Amino acid sequence: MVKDMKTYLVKVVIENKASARDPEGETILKDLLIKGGYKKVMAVRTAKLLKMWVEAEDDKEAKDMVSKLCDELRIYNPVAHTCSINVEGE
Amino acid sequence: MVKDMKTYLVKVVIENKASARDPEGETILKDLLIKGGYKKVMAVRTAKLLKMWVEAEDDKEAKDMVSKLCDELRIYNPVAHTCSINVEGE
Amino acid sequence: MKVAIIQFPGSNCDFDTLHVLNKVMNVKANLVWHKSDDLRDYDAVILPGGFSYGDRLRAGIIAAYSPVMKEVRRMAKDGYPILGICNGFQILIESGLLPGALLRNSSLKFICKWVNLSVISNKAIFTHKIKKNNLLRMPIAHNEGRYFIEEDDLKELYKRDQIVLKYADEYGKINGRSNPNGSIDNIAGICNDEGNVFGLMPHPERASEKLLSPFDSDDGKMIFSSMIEYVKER
Amino acid sequence: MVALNSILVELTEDEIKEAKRMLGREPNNLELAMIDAEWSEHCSYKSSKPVLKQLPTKGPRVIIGPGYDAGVVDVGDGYVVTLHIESHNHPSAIDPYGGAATGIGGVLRDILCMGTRPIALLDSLRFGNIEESTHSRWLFKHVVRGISDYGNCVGVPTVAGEVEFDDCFERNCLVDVVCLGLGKIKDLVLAEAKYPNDSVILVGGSTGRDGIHGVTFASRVLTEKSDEERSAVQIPDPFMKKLIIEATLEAIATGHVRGLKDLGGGGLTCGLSEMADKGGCGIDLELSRVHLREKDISPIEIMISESQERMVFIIEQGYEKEVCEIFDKYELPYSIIGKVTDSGKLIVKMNGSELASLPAKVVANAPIIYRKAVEPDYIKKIRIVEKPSLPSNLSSVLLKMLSCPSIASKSWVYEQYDHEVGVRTVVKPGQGDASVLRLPNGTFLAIKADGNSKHCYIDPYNGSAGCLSEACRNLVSVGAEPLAFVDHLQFGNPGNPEVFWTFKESVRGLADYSKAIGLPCIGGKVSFYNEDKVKNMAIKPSPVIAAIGRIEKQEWITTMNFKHYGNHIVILGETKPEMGGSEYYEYIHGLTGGIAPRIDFDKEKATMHAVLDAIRKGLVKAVHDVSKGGIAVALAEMCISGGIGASVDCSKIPAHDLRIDELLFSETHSRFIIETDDASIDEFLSIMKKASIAYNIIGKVGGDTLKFNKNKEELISIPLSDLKDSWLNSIPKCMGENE
Ligand SMILES: Nc1ncnc2c1ncn2[C@@H]1O[C@H](COP(=O)(O)OP(=O)(O)O)[C@@H](O)[C@H]1O
Ligand SMILES: [Mg+2]
Repeated sequence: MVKDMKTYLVKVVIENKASARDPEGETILKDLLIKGGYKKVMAVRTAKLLKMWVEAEDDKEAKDMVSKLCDELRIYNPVAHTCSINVEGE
Repeated sequence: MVKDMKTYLVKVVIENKASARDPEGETILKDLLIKGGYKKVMAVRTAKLLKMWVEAEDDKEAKDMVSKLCDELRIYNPVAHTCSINVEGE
Repeated sequence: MKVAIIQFPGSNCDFDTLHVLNKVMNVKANLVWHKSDDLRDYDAVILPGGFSYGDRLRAGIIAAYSPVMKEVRRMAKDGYPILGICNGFQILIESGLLPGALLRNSSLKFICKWVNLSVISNKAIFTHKIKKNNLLRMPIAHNEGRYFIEEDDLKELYKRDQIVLKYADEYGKINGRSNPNGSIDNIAGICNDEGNVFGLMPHPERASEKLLSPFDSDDGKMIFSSMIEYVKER
Repeated sequence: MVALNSILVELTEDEIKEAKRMLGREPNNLELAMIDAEWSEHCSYKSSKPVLKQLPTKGPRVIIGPGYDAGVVDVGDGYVVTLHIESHNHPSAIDPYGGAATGIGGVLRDILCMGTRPIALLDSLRFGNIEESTHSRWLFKHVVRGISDYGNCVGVPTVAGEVEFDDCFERNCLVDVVCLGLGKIKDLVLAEAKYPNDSVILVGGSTGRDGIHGVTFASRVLTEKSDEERSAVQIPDPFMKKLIIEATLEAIATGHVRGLKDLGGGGLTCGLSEMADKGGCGIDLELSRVHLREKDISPIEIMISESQERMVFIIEQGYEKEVCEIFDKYELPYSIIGKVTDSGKLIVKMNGSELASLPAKVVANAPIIYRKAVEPDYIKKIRIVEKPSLPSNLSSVLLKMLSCPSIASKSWVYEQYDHEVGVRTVVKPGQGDASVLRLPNGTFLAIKADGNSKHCYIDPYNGSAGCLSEACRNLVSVGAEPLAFVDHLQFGNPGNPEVFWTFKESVRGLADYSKAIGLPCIGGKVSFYNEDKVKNMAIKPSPVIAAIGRIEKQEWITTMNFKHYGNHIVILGETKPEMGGSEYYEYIHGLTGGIAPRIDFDKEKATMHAVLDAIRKGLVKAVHDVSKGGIAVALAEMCISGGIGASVDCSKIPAHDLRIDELLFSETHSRFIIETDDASIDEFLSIMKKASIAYNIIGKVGGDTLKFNKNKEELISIPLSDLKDSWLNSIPKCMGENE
């Protein structure tokens, strides 16, 4: 029996670990936003976002596949980064 | 009367327009396909994510402020990028 | 004549450009800190290469808001020569003085090597003394140099002869093989409609002394001497 | 590791006893942590110091030798160059991008804190097999990117380097970085606190938890836990470093900077105690003034944090404001954290109350450890191997050699580095054996880094001397007279007597060579514990050398590309059947063993002098030294870079009874290949004759193929385009770029 395949959009966010600095975010805050007059911005952190469209039977399969490939292709380095994966629907 | 200020996390996603290509996404996809195994990944796109913590009275004010600063300070270059803004709660 | 070389935090070709103007071109030039709000003493402005603000967010964007840029805009409007080299080109783009975008190289890598540039237009003050189709040898050294602009605006650039330099091979052929970074139509440098604001990714200041060239060339000098002659004739 | 009073230290029981004896009392926890950091192998050289004494450190141009952050050499007319080498092996093994980048950050600070502007970087890299191992490719790619992003952003060109691949570096990659500085003698500053009442100012990045226990981490072997072990990896910030460089140089120009030290390994503890010790003074430190990243950091953490991008300035009393205005201009954070005193003690206070009080002498002078050394069993065993059978198709062997990643073109690496910023780089990567920089006084400086772990494994003594020999040959090849060198000695656990024996042999080799040639060592670094408990593997002994040389006149600068059709090709030096550790044995035959190349110091010296003499008389068109891959590879490289072929008769190569593969691929030292023309050949040969070295004309430049004959028999014939393809595209192919 052939199962139904759907296309899911999976979002992967990679960022420096929370305990580590993010010099890029710091510069954006200090030299662009604050100097530009936006004093109500308290903090900025930058991250990389990957959107992947994958075929899978369900959410879980989509997420598992992306987790696996992020580890295998070393899309991020667990020593330095955190990586969060979310399925955003079909 | 002083109003209550809360801190909101606003996420800004900047990505290349389709016409400007996304070589990084293309490379990741190619690597996935070359390594076999991941034939179910249909497309990959990369983007830059900025997390901003801003003080505002409510969601709307937070979003408006960030929208305004993104346009005014050219957080993205409209020639090549699209930009989307989401308030993720306090 | 006197040239202002603007120093932004993170500029790193400022001293090199100064050296070439003073020692090779024999022209007066000063380094001017980006906080300055007065360039009235100067006849031309160079935004040098480097990594202003560490290229954070996007190369050139933060420097585009420096106090000195107000003066640079004024001078651009008044027809003074404004030259942006590499990061300086990125700053001109981000400050809206030149159209388009400079995106990450399609190889996803920083590229440092010598290339050949074909002179497409001599509308720019900086190429008006150079023959069209001349080949200039200069090095590139950048991460974000892929020139991009939408189709319609590109046509407009062609119509107004604003495309000044294109990457070519050693025989002058302009094709995918001679395109180091994926720029649209091999574009390496453009100018504004008036021809007084010019930005390019390659480094003329690194190509102005035969000693430093693998080809015993000093083609970079032509860019500076065109500018100098223009100011003298003005 | 010892758990003492609830803190973890690496100190041994004996060392703790010694510390108590020196203090005459029990140290408290903070004091113990400070002693622990400073007495780590990384900071104190407690195992290596007695061995390093053999290296000659004096020379007519040496102004400052080992003992400071960088060596200083006089290059004439009031100018000096400074040179230092560092590694960041352990951090790069777990976080290749950040580890390599912060390695560059560290070595830049060493040059800067002598009061000189960093003008060039070099990198010496060692990885596992990138053809087979995904992990090694990953390390390679991100290490190169880390160096590229950092060096490019700070605007210091990366002008030279080398890369070697060997299975032993699979987990433990080696990332050595070298920095060269330029300044004036009168502006030199030392890491000393000499004048009581001067102010101690901390400038740059805020102090956080990153890199806590970095030095003790570097003084230990890699284990499975290493990944989680670090409290946080260090985040590179090249933009801030660029501001620090400019601000520091401007501050020095005021004339009120009386001491300067970068904070690297061991953080404030090492930096301050070394400055106090060297200046014969004390320092009172007020911790509440240190600008912190997070609030709840303990005094211990502040004292040993290795947060990046920090410098300590000692400023003449009364001029603090003048200097701090410069920091304000660059919007750099700073704080006045203490005062120089005459107490001879490093006193740490928090809001006025004393937390630690240690004589600077105690902290800065760890007790020496005299280690046992035993010749390893393997050394004798692998010396004798059976010769591999002679391959039938030597053309395909040569092509394969050219594509061997250790031999193939490294343009994939150096094109990612800005190697021209500064408009000084006259001979660029790929153009000559060393890179050449112009100096402001009209002279030129050549620089190159070299290593060869395959030779050093088989014969640590000759292998190490050989690294130095190769570095010198590379300098001579561009027309430079060697001036000085720095070394970086990378080994496994020194507690293992076999490892320590290889270390001692290596230093002995370097010392004998440098004494014989008259080349001073002006600095260096030791990195032990390069072992990997996961794979249970120590690295091969891997000394890395960076050497500098001087070229007085522009006309003397030579490059390696063949220039003209019809010119003569001459080889200098005898070729010997020294195949141990050669790429030919290792890469083609998968064979580790045999006799590694040995150096005849007299021949070495005579050959280098003769080459320089001929270059200065204008008799030489191109020079290339013979090293990895032997004569065949050296000739192929000269053809490829010149875009012209050559034909060579192997029977003319000076040698005694060698098999053809030995003639072509042996890596014997003290050999050069020279291109010279009709007008110069006679005078050239007479110089060689007078020098009493072996030499012969072996062929001619020309055509578009590289041909090797033996008498009339054709052995190898390869079109230039094939040579190019193998050599240029090998690394991009390994990295998955199909160019
Ligand atoms: N292998 C070596 N050969 C010669 N000198 C060395 C060697 N290793 C270290 N040194 C010298 O010891 C001194 C201390 O070095 P180091 O610990 O690297 O200083 P830093 O505090 O900058 O890290 C330096 O002057 C260095 O040149
Ligand atoms: Mg060589």
